[in-house]
Amino acid sequence: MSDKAPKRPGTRLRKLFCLAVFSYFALLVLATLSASLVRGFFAPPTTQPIAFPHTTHADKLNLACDFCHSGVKQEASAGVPALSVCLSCHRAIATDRPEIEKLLGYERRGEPVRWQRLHNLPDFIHFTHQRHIQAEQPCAACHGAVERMLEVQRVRSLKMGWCISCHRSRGAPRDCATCHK
Amino acid sequence: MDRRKFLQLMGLVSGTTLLSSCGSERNQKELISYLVPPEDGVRPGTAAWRVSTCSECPAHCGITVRLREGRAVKLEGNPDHPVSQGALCMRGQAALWRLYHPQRLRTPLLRTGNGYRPIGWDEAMKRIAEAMTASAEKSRTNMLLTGSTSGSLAALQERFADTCRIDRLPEFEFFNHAALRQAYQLLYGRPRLPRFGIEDADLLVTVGADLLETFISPVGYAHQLSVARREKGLQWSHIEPHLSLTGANADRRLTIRPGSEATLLLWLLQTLAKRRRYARRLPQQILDALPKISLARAMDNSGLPGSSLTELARSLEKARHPLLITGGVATAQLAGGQVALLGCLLQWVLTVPWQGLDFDRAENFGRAGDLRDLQQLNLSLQNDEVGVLIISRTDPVRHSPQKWRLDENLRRARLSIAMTDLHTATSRTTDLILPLTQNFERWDDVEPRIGIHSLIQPAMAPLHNTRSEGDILLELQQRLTGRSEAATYEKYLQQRWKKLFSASQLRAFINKGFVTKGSPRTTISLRTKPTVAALRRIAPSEPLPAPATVITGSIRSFDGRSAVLPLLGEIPDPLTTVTHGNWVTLSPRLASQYGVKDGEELRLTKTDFAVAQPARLQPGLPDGIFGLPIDSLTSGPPGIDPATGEALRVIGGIKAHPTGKHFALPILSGSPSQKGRGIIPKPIHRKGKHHAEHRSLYPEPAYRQYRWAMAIDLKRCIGCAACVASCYVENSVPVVGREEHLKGREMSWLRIEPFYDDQGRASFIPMLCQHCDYAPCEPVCPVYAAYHNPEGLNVQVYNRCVGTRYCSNNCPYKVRRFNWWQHKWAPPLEKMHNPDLAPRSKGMMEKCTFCIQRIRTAHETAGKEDRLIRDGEVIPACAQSCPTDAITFGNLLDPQSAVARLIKTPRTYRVFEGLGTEPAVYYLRPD
Amino acid sequence: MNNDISAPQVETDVLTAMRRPGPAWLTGLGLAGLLFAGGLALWAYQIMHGMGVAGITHPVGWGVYITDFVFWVGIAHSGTLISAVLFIFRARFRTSFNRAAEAMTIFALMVAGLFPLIHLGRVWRFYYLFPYPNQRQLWVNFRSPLIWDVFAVSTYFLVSLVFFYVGLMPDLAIAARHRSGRAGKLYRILSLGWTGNLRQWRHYGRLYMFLAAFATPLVASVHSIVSWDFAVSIIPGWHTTIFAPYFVAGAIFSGTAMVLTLVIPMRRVLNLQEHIPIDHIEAIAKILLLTSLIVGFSYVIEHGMAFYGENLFEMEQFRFRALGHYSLLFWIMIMCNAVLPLLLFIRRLRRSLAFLFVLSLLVNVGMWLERFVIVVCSLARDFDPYNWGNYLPSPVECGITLGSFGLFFAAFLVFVKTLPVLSITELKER
Amino acid sequence: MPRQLYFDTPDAFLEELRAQLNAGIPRRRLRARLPFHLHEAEELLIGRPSRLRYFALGGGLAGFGGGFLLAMLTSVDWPIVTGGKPIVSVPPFLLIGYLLTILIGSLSCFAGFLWLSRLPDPGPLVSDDPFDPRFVLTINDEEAS
Repeated sequence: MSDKAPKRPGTRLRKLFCLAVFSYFALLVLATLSASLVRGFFAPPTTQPIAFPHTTHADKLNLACDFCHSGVKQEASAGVPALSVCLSCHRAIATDRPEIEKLLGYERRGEPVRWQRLHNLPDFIHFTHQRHIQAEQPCAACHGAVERMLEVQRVRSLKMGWCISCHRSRGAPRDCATCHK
Repeated sequence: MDRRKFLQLMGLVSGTTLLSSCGSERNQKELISYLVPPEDGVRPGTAAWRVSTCSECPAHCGITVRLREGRAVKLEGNPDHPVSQGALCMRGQAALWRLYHPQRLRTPLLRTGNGYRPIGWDEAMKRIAEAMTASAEKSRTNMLLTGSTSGSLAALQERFADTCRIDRLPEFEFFNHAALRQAYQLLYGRPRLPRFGIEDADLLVTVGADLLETFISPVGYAHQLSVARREKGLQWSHIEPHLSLTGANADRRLTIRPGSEATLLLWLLQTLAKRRRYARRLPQQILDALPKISLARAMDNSGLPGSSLTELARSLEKARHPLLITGGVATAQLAGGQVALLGCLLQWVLTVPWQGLDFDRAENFGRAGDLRDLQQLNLSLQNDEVGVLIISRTDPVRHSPQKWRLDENLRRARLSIAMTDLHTATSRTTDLILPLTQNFERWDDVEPRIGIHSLIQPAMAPLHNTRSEGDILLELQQRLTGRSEAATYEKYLQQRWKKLFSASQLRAFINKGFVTKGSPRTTISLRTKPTVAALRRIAPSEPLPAPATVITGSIRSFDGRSAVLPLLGEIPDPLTTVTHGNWVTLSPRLASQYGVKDGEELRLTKTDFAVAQPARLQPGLPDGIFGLPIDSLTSGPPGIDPATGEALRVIGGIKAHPTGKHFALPILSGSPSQKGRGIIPKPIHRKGKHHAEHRSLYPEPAYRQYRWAMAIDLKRCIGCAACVASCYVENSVPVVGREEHLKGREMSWLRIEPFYDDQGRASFIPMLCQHCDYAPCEPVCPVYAAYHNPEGLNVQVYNRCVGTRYCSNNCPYKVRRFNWWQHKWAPPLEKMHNPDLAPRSKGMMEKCTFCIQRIRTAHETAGKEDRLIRDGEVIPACAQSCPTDAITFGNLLDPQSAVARLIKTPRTYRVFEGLGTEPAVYYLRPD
Repeated sequence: MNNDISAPQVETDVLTAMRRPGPAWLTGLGLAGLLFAGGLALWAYQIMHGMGVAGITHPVGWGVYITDFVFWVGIAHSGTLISAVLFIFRARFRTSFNRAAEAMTIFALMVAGLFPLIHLGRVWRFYYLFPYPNQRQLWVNFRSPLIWDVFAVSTYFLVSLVFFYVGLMPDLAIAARHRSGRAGKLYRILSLGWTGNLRQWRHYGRLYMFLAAFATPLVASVHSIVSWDFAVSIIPGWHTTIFAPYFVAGAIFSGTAMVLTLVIPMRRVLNLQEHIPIDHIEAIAKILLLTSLIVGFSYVIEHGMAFYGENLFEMEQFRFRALGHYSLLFWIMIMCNAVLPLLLFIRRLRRSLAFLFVLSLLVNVGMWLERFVIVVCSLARDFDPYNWGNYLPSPVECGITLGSFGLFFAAFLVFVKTLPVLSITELKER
Repeated sequence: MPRQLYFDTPDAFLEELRAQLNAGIPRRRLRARLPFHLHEAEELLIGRPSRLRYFALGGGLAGFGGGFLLAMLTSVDWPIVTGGKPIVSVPPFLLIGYLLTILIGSLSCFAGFLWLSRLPDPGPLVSDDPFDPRFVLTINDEEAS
């Protein structure tokens, strides 16, 4: 290089410049991370009106999912069990426990239980449990190992990409109108 | 069936109604459990259907109500119902808007000065009972005036009137067909409207009777007509002085001078009676009594050429099953009684021999009165003879001539009460308003025709603090007499039905929605003496002086009662394509004579009648006629015919002058003519195909199991727009109002386009998304919001749409609709939304989906059973409602499907075939 | 000619233009800024309430916004023409205009790029239009002309920006030398430490050539692609093969007019008469005349094809344009674009600044109307007569259009005072 | 110490440059700074074309291939039919390729230019080393280079 300039303070500056660029991106990543963490931490915890332990029912008692969620094989929605379904056992069983007392309280008042919904789809999506059960999808594929959750958590994102990945890998239809109403 | 079981049967419905508020709706934050699982197994997220009966007009078509999550979301025709055969008109479709109308009366209202005070039911009842007792003491008569009533409610009214000493006035309907009933009474001693055997006729001549719009049972007639045209090759001539939708659909429309119907019928009667085939039909006395009239006179009077007249007479003579029906505007004029009499006498000659009239299945107008009865009431009011006046489900103030001042006279009653669901002109003048439950909220039954009992059953719990008329009457009876027929109207119905029906009938009644109780057919005989006497009074009258005004019933609002439903304002009038607003039609030539254009106000006057409305040019309307839709008649009819008691709907010698004011009329049609574009091809277009060979640069579409397609038979389409209304409700299409329509931003996914030829003949074509194989809208969408699915549907993914509107621009059929705003649904209208459809928000494009939600449901059913969808399993909302079965939907890949067979007929074409879009909507040309 | 102007003279002349804004400039900027702010506010209003606040309707789904888009993209074109194409052809008069024209390109594209967003029904979902990996695993429809637009306009903008910036680099270094303090530092940073050594110059020369070579096809292609937004559709009046050349000619026509609109006052106000000689302006006027002839020819062809082809839809469309609801606009357009520019055959008028300025304004009006007529008329009378309907721009649309002019002029005014309006280096070279 | 010569006109500069070269001063000892580009100076001092063209070529090809492949692969990945057009619709995809040829070509040219001419150069920012309006010829000492 014939016209290379003599060493100048430029090199330090160049380093500084690189550092600035690096720290800019580092900050950006940090900010995104912390924002998502904050959202995770400070999101209001979902408290169910009754602390229903799936562990007891689905694991220890080994009840099938559709014992309570009876619509799952036939209908679009699996449905939450009616109060009377709970009471068909719990009128006799463990009636002294506080959570069961709550249940009986609901019955006394003739008031439905208002569960917090965890598996929520947008209103423009058509989803039917029946078809997925028919295609021999285990419940756990979307809901996770519910029988091991003391309190049910949503373990899948239920976002479009997640649905699509599964549909893609299993050769299920990827026609938009399958799901989009 | 024991009482217990019966209650179970009934409880089935009400139980679910109360409990299934538990939703499976998406995006709901809470899951609400049932207390007890629903007994009928209807789970949230699935639809249930209940049979019921429409009460939007006295025809009472059978309906099925679709329920989702405990609310009615859609009405459809009940396919087996004897009145409507599965169809439902736009007014019936819009009845849900009445149910969910934001302005529905929610509680009893007491007038205080100029305003109202909500009061409790108890207080209201107390007031009425007290007033009734008090007026009985003061020798004032208590009166009950209702709209057309039949079935159990009529029976209860009778008991109520008897026990509570209340005068039950003849029922008031504006379209009361009094002239016809009087004529039948005169001729056969039967003051009834027979059922016309249109489906068996091969020649139909209608004089003024607007069969497809407001005449007795339009949906049923449309269906019968369609059947007769298909199976009997029915030829149909319609005779009227103006242009109605009915006239536009007849094979031949004969335009006569207003007021010349009687002359014409007289000539026909005279001519036909001479012919050998009919020579024995009329006794000699009658023939002698007939005034003589020459062909020349008939020609001169009616304005028809002689050839038309003789041709008409010849065809009536030749036809095997000729049917002649008079009515509508023909009988609602000064010579209306004569027209009715002559028409009915002609029926005796032509139709009775082949049993085309059925008086044993007569339309239930038995207790209907006419305007003379109303006049009588008005007089009683003026003379302070009326105590308590209960007016239920009818609007006499609106329909009485203004000069009677009925609204003011109503105040002279001791207590006037209106029972209604929405405010009417009458309810605005009464002292007390009692809000009624809708017929989707209560049990009831009606008897639209003699022997046909039709069920009304609740689909949901009442939305507001309303009561049924039966409950009100029962409570009043309890209060006045100390005992009532039953504790509640529901109990009353149970008692009555148990008496009326056998157990199997009752089961059928609850399940199918109707029971037909047979009665042997009786023969009718002509009563010569009174006939002769009446004929002697007939004098052939001169036609009315031009220009004349014809007041027409409206397919959109009937006698004006449905005009409050916003949906019907949104659907264009089939002939003028005007949506919101009022107008007066006149022919383009007459318009240029007066120098008015669309929207320029014209004032029509005659002695004590005046109306000013913006003009609307109507091709095909005879010169010298102003067509005034009944909605545009703001101040009641101009007068009544004292002979028959019908309102005058044809008035001659009108003076018209432009006022110089201009009103923007929302006219949806961009052009009355199709400009030779072959959208509805004329016969001349039929010679050979222009585009013999389709060559495409693109691959042939590869469909595997389904290619959904639609065939629309334009020969059957009558332009009644029932499909449009059905589409609106099924797909929760927003109703946007007048201002948006003025900007051209209507939202209908399906529309009826009327096109007029040079002779003013109208033809109609339903236009909807054509689901083209090579859809121009799809490739221009940058984000795949519009794409073609493997079943041939042109799908719009709403939430992917970014709103470039390119798809709409590039659609040659312009069937895509853009959401210009976030459309608001005033509560509780949002309850009507179909949950199977994604809600659309501002900035999205939407359009006809071929009711993809119904296809999806069918897929699910078929998928469960591991089979393909059967032909006829998917019926889109439009096809379901069509009274003439003009729309057929199905899978094109199934060669046995109805649609696949239909499109093989030589009449098949597609709109703008030359563009190469390959639509999936096939039209069958009308000729 | 002005070869005799010395190099330092060039520097001082051009750089004095950048000094100390006067009240006129401030007023102009304030006014333009106000317009722009108004446009922004109206846009916010539109986003809040929905597209309904615009006058667009059914069947006319595109109106003033798309007209504005095409108009501004068209304006952009002459900048590239002057800087790239004329560079390759070594046209000498280029140096009088290229900087201003390039700036105009950038600003016009900035403005133009806004309009597709403004006209989106759901602008908050604009990112759906870009192909980027996303969790939905869904891409864009590359068959859509609107995606071609996204690519064409963003390519055009980026290439023009690079081209503009590269041209500026030495001048920024010069400006840095003439300014002290922070401003000098800023210019120096912006010049990326340009010292003018031979290595820089030699790559620079190649770069400039390559960029010009890359940009040259864009002159033809970008507006062709914009024209395909219409030509690829099936709407009568849009679906025609002549659209690409027709639009390109129109773009250059309108862009050249805009150059004149901007340069003639700038020359006067900034005292650059010596550096922008009248001969050069005449050369621009000749381009104007040539493109006007092409545009006028296209008008004739369009109508000729419609009536020769005997296509019902086309014939009705072109009858409607000339005689229908918008016929007034049509005839103004014909006057401004095809008739009045013919006066440029007269040499005296070609050299009259006042005439050229007025003409350039009229041409801008005419070209805006041309796009309006094309966009609106075709949609107003398409296939199904039932759907025919007219369109009236709403105040919101007009306001946003004015706002776009505000943004453009504000940007140009800022440019005039912050960057050298003539290419000093190239003037020196000349 | 390097020797610096200043000129006001290109002619004088070139004359001196030629003189220096003729005097046997090797090219590597001569450095020039110019107010505008002089091809003659480039030929005299360097004499080989800039390598920028490889960037142009590379960028252009990458852009074209990338654009076309982007369009094609994303369409094939999730084949959605629009308007009955083939999944791989060559003409529009070529258009994307064409546009990216220009975009990536220009950007890579610019990047290449920055790379080849060692820009951005923070040197002149701190040292007072302005872009001289004159022609400067610097003759370095033998050992400095």
